[in-house]
Amino acid sequence: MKIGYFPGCSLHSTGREFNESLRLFAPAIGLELEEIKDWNCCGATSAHATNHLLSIALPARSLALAEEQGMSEVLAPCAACYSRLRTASVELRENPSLQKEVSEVLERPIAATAEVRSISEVLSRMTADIRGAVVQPLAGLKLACYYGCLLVRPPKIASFEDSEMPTSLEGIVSACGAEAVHWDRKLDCCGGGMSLSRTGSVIRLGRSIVSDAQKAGAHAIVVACPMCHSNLDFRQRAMLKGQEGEVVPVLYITQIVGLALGLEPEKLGLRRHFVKTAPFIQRITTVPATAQEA
Amino acid sequence: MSTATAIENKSPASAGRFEPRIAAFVCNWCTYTGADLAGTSRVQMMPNVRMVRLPCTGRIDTAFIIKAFERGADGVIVSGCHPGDCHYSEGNYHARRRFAMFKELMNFMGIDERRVTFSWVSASEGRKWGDVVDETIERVRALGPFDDYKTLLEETP
Amino acid sequence: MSHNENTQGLLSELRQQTGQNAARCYQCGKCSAGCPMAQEMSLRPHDIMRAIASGHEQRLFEGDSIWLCLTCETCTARCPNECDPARVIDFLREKALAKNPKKAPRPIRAFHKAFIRQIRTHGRVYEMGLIADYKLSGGALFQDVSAAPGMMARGKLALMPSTIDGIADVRRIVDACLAKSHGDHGEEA
Amino acid sequence: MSRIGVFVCHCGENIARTVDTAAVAQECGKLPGVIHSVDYKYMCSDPGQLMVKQAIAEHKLTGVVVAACSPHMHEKTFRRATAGAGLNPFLCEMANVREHCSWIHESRTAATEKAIDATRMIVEKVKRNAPLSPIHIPVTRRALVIGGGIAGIQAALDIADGGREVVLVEKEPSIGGHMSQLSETFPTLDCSQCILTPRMVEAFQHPRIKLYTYSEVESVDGYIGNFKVTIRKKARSVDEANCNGCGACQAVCPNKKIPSEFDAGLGKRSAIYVPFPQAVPNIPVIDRERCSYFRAKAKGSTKVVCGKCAEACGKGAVHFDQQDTLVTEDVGAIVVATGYRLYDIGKDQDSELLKGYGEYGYGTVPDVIDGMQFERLASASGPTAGKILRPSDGKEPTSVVFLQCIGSRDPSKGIEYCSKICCMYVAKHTMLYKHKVHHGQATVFYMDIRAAGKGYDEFTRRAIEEDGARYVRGRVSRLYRDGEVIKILGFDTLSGEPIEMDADMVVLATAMRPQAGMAELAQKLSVSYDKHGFINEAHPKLRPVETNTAGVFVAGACQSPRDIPDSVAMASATASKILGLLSNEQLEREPTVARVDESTCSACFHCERVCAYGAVEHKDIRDRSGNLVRVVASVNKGVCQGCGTCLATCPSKSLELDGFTDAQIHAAIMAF
Ligand SMILES: Cc1cc2nc3c(=O)[nH]c(=O)nc-3n(C[C@H](O)[C@H](O)[C@H](O)COP(=O)(O)OP(=O)(O)OC[C@H]3O[C@@H](n4cnc5c(N)ncnc54)[C@H](O)[C@@H]3O)c2cc1C
Ligand SMILES: Cc1cc2nc3c(=O)[nH]c(=O)nc-3n(C[C@H](O)[C@H](O)[C@H](O)COP(=O)(O)OP(=O)(O)OC[C@H]3O[C@@H](n4cnc5c(N)ncnc54)[C@H](O)[C@@H]3O)c2cc1C
Ligand code: SF4
Ligand code: SF4
Ligand code: SF4
Ligand code: SF4
Ligand code: SF4
Ligand code: SF4
Ligand code: SF4
Ligand code: SF4
Repeated sequence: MKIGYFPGCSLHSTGREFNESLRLFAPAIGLELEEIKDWNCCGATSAHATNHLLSIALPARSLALAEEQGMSEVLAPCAACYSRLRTASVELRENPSLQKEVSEVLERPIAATAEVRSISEVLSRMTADIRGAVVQPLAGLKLACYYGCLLVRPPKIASFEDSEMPTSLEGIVSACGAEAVHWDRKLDCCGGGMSLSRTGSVIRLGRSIVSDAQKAGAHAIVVACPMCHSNLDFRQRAMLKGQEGEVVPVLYITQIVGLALGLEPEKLGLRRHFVKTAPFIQRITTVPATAQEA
Repeated sequence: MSTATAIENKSPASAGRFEPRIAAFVCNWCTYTGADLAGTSRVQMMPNVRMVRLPCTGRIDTAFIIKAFERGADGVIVSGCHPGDCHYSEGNYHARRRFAMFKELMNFMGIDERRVTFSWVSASEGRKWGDVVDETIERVRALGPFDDYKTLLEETP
Repeated sequence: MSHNENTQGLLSELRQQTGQNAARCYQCGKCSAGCPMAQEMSLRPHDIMRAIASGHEQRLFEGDSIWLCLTCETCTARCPNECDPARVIDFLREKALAKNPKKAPRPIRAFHKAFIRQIRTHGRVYEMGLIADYKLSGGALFQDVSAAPGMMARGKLALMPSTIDGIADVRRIVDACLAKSHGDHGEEA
Repeated sequence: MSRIGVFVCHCGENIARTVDTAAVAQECGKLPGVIHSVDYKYMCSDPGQLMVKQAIAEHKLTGVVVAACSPHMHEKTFRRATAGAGLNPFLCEMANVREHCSWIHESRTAATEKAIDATRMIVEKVKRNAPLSPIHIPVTRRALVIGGGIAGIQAALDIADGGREVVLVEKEPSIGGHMSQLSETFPTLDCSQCILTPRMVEAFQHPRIKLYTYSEVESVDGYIGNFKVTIRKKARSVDEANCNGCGACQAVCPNKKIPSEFDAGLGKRSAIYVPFPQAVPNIPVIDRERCSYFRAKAKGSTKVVCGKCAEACGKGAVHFDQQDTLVTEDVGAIVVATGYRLYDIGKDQDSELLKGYGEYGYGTVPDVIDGMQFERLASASGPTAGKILRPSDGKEPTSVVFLQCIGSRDPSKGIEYCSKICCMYVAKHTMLYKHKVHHGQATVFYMDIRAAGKGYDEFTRRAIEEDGARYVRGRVSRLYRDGEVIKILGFDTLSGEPIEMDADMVVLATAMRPQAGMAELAQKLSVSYDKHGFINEAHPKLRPVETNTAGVFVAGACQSPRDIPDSVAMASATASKILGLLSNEQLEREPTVARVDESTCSACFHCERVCAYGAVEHKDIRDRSGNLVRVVASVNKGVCQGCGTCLATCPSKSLELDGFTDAQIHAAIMAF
């Protein structure tokens, strides 16, 4: 499957292992990523918290480029980019006068024909391909799939699956042979957008998420958003200060798939995390190969 | 009496301002009763309207309206029950759709659509009936006499 | 507070610009019940809807409540009455910036400003530049500085920003949009 | 040639003050066809009416026009006078020169001119009036009641007690409806079964009530006074005539783990079962989907599997080969009393809109139950013998949380309406809970307390003030299972505090929705229903128990959410309407009905589509040897209400409306 690709800013910096791991295993499942040439930042929270028009116009430029470059679908792995791009596309389609205004600002036509897809949507459409390509089933691993906000909300934008009971990540994880644990905080917000500006709140929110994953016995939290990742990973030490329990590594869904496809943890960027992933990697490799077959 | 002479006879009273002649097609249950209420409440209104009582606006054939114009009306009022209150549950709903189409037909024929008032007057809206009547008369007065039919008749030998 | 305030001003402005009808909110509180920031806000989402509906415009812009919203959309997703508090709050923030930018909490304002400046400069955002810019203009200078070396060590922070080809495009877009809303988060700072 | 008489009334001064009545009479006298024209002080007085009668006789009038007040005032009077003189009453009409003329204008010239015009228009119309006679429809003096809940039972009993036969059709194996499932009832807390069971038995034993249980209405033909109803009696697999209700069959049935519908899934039943011990009739039915015998047969097995019930039955009443049968009944009136069902927060919904409540786990958390399940827990005859025990582990919950307005008042689920009864039954539940679990704490999350009714508000106040129920104003955002307890995330909008609390059990007061299949039933009866599926009444204030189809009535919760007192009141009102209707052997109707010209009808059936009453039928035209030549439209005079909508729609102008024909109206317009 060939699909337009919008990596977004984070995937070149704080979330680079998200990008790297995806690009690494994509060929193995027949996923071809065609990056939008000269894409720009989607504007993230800052644009839409302060200027509605800007929050549509910035993603609209990248979408217009995608259209010009003949793409009918665009994958935006970062949940925040996905949300911004998809919101722009939905609003532009629904509101002709906005479409006109934005097109004037962009100085290029925009029809918003390209469908914006999230990583969970694209990969869950390909679970059969993933299952077929698995060489290292993650049997015995318990994973807490974390959706956060923008992957599933608001329902009008992230309409791909049920906003209160999503299952796509669980489906991907089990295609990899791992067990998805039942936990309660998979839809709670981690405070992503305020990571820098209101750290205290973010730590409070993250703490309840990590504690719940611990309580559910998860060996790792699986995310699909660089903001969620950096919050839960980078700030986990602060979150768990004075708390009991082991740290919980935080992995991108793409890293999980990569591991199941037998790719090297190092190349998948597992070393780049703040919470040590070594014990987790240890678990995979210690599961005897014969047990995996069964 | 030929149609042409009838129009001649019904032409606006010469005394000063133009007095339009208005035909009103109303349903028995809502507007006719509302107009009765206007009477019992002594709501004063202009005398230019001539009323045709029908069971329901659903009964109103658009041919009636054309016929009224042909007969020298300068304006027409069609009025019945409010949507959802039709005595016959849906008659006025069908009527509304029909009149929407009729408006297009009027435009096509070159009849100014402001000559026809579609309104809802319930049995309790005597006052409103007076307003509809007066407003229509004033509007049609401003539009002037309707003589397209006359011209038409003159042109056709 | 006077109860003779005109309730129509903000209510109809909101409606015009976003299609949202704050009078629709029946104050069930479901939004606030699920809001992750409710305990830190002095005006919870349902209070905000109420304040708009009853014309208490001033109250909305007094505290920092509207700036604490994370846009997690929980409120919107669960509202039984098809209201969209998250969108309403966005509208209020935009309006607050246009009215009196100084009222926005400094760190939050500084962050958004720095972020948009990054976009305007490079077309994309580079964390290093963003952090530096934010810390310089935001005040909370030393907080988190310890993170940078760790980030860099993990190869997570690009040192050299590169700029997209269509940067002129992006600048024009940013300027045009900011001009339309008269916000202050553009060039001047 | 017409011979019309015109009678202009002064109404004392009421008309004559503004209208020159003498001039009107004089001008109208000149109209062609008018051979008599007079004015008089009070036309409706005895001498006035006498003038009309004498003129008819003297001048051999063929039509009468009275220019006076509104026809709504005195049309009947003058038509009676006309008939009294031997002329067909429908040849008399009124021109309104009072309400529509003298009372609303000041200028005498203008008013007089208008009065002349108005009278002339009616004269022209009356010239074309045809003698008509009122329509008489014979009446079958029996009624059908669809649905055997409390509303249906009450209606059936009242009609039967009033002396008319009733056919009562219930789709379930027993009558009783939802009320039979309730524990105690607000606002008096009397035992539901205790008041209902005697009524059920009475209905069963009533000599004038014919009961069809486990049956449904298949089709309905005909019109007011003359309905022909086909009823499908579903195969019970038990011979009703032979069975004595001993229960031996149920005792031996090996399939005993089937969730009982009556116990809202909390209890179990066998495959051959009586829904509940007090069922009426007390005759079991085999659930063929669950019975081993039928399952084996459905799979194509030729071996006889099980059959234990038949063996156990001493009366030989179990008949595996019983088939559905169709019976027809003639009735003159129909009552729809099909009641309601509850919104189910499960994930499978019959419309996209109704989906939702993932935040409450879609009903996957076992200790989150609905109001009806709580009723069963609280009921002495229920699965726990009246003990409040939670389903997951049978423990007594010490904290129960009630959530109101679930599904109701929720436009995002497409249900904007308030279900009206849940505020009351939640208050009831908190009381029942407190009476049974003294140390328990009931907490209610509500938006408003809607308790309008005699003793109702007092009742909810008692729950709060005396029985210690904690009422929190706010909706809950989310609930989930956390080990042993259920976590509740709510908000108290009155104190402004977020609330996070644990509960042992949660009860959802879910919305009342119309029964499944209401649209199909409504279409069979050609009655209208709202967008939710509730049956529409003919007029919310003036005709609340009639539908827009003559002869079809409505009672109970199928019209809108309502409680027992309201359902019963409505049922009795319906019964009295029906008794009124059935007190006549014939119905008389105004002859304003549509008529088809069969020679020009092109069978497009536009008329059929616009007729709100289903009055247009298809009629076969056959030649002498009986071959079908063509089909045309035909209006059933018993059903037609005379709105005339079909006429205006007919492209070939093949319809006429008696009393308002095109010719009559065109003549009036041409006299304008
Ligand atoms: C949890 C709960 C508690 C309640 N507590 C109280 C209370 O304390 N006090 C009170 O006053 N009210 C109470 N009510 C309301 C009460 O249940 C209703 O007011 C009452 O049952 C309505 O009666 P009904 O006959 O209109 O409908 P139903 O009881 O629903 O009866 C309808 C009958 O029609 C049958 N039927 C349906 N469709 C067809 C068909 N197509 N053909 C043939 N038969 C059909 C059904 O099987 C059923 O037997 C409560 C309701 C609930 C949900
Ligand atoms: C401000 C207001 C607004 C309302 N608006 C609405 C509305 O919008 N919609 C709605 O549905 N309802 C409305 N209602 C309610 C409505 O008025 C009542 O439901 C309705 O009038 C009740 O009718 P009734 O015949 O029972 O009583 P009443 O209207 O009170 O009639 C009782 C009659 O009995 C006579 N009477 C009393 N005692 C005796 C006696 N001893 N002997 C002989 N005659 C006697 C009285 O003179 C009176 O004529 C409203 C009520 C109020 C107060
Ligand atoms: S959930 Fe919706 S209706 Fe309820 S208080 Fe919030 S905005 Fe208002
Ligand atoms: S979007 Fe904002 S207001 Fe709404 S729940 Fe999230 S943080 Fe609270
Ligand atoms: S007939 Fe009518 S107008 Fe004449 S006196 Fe009687 S009430 Fe008055
Ligand atoms: S055993 Fe026979 S008689 Fe007894 S209840 Fe069953 S079917 Fe009826
Ligand atoms: S045949 Fe067997 S399973 Fe079926 S109802 Fe009879 S006893 Fe039960
Ligand atoms: S009756 Fe009460 S609980 Fe039920 S929908 Fe209405 S307000 Fe809500
Ligand atoms: S609309 Fe007219 S032509 Fe068509 S079926 Fe009816 S009567 Fe016949
Ligand atoms: S007159 Fe009205 S009710 Fe009668 S057949 Fe025509 S549409 Fe139906």
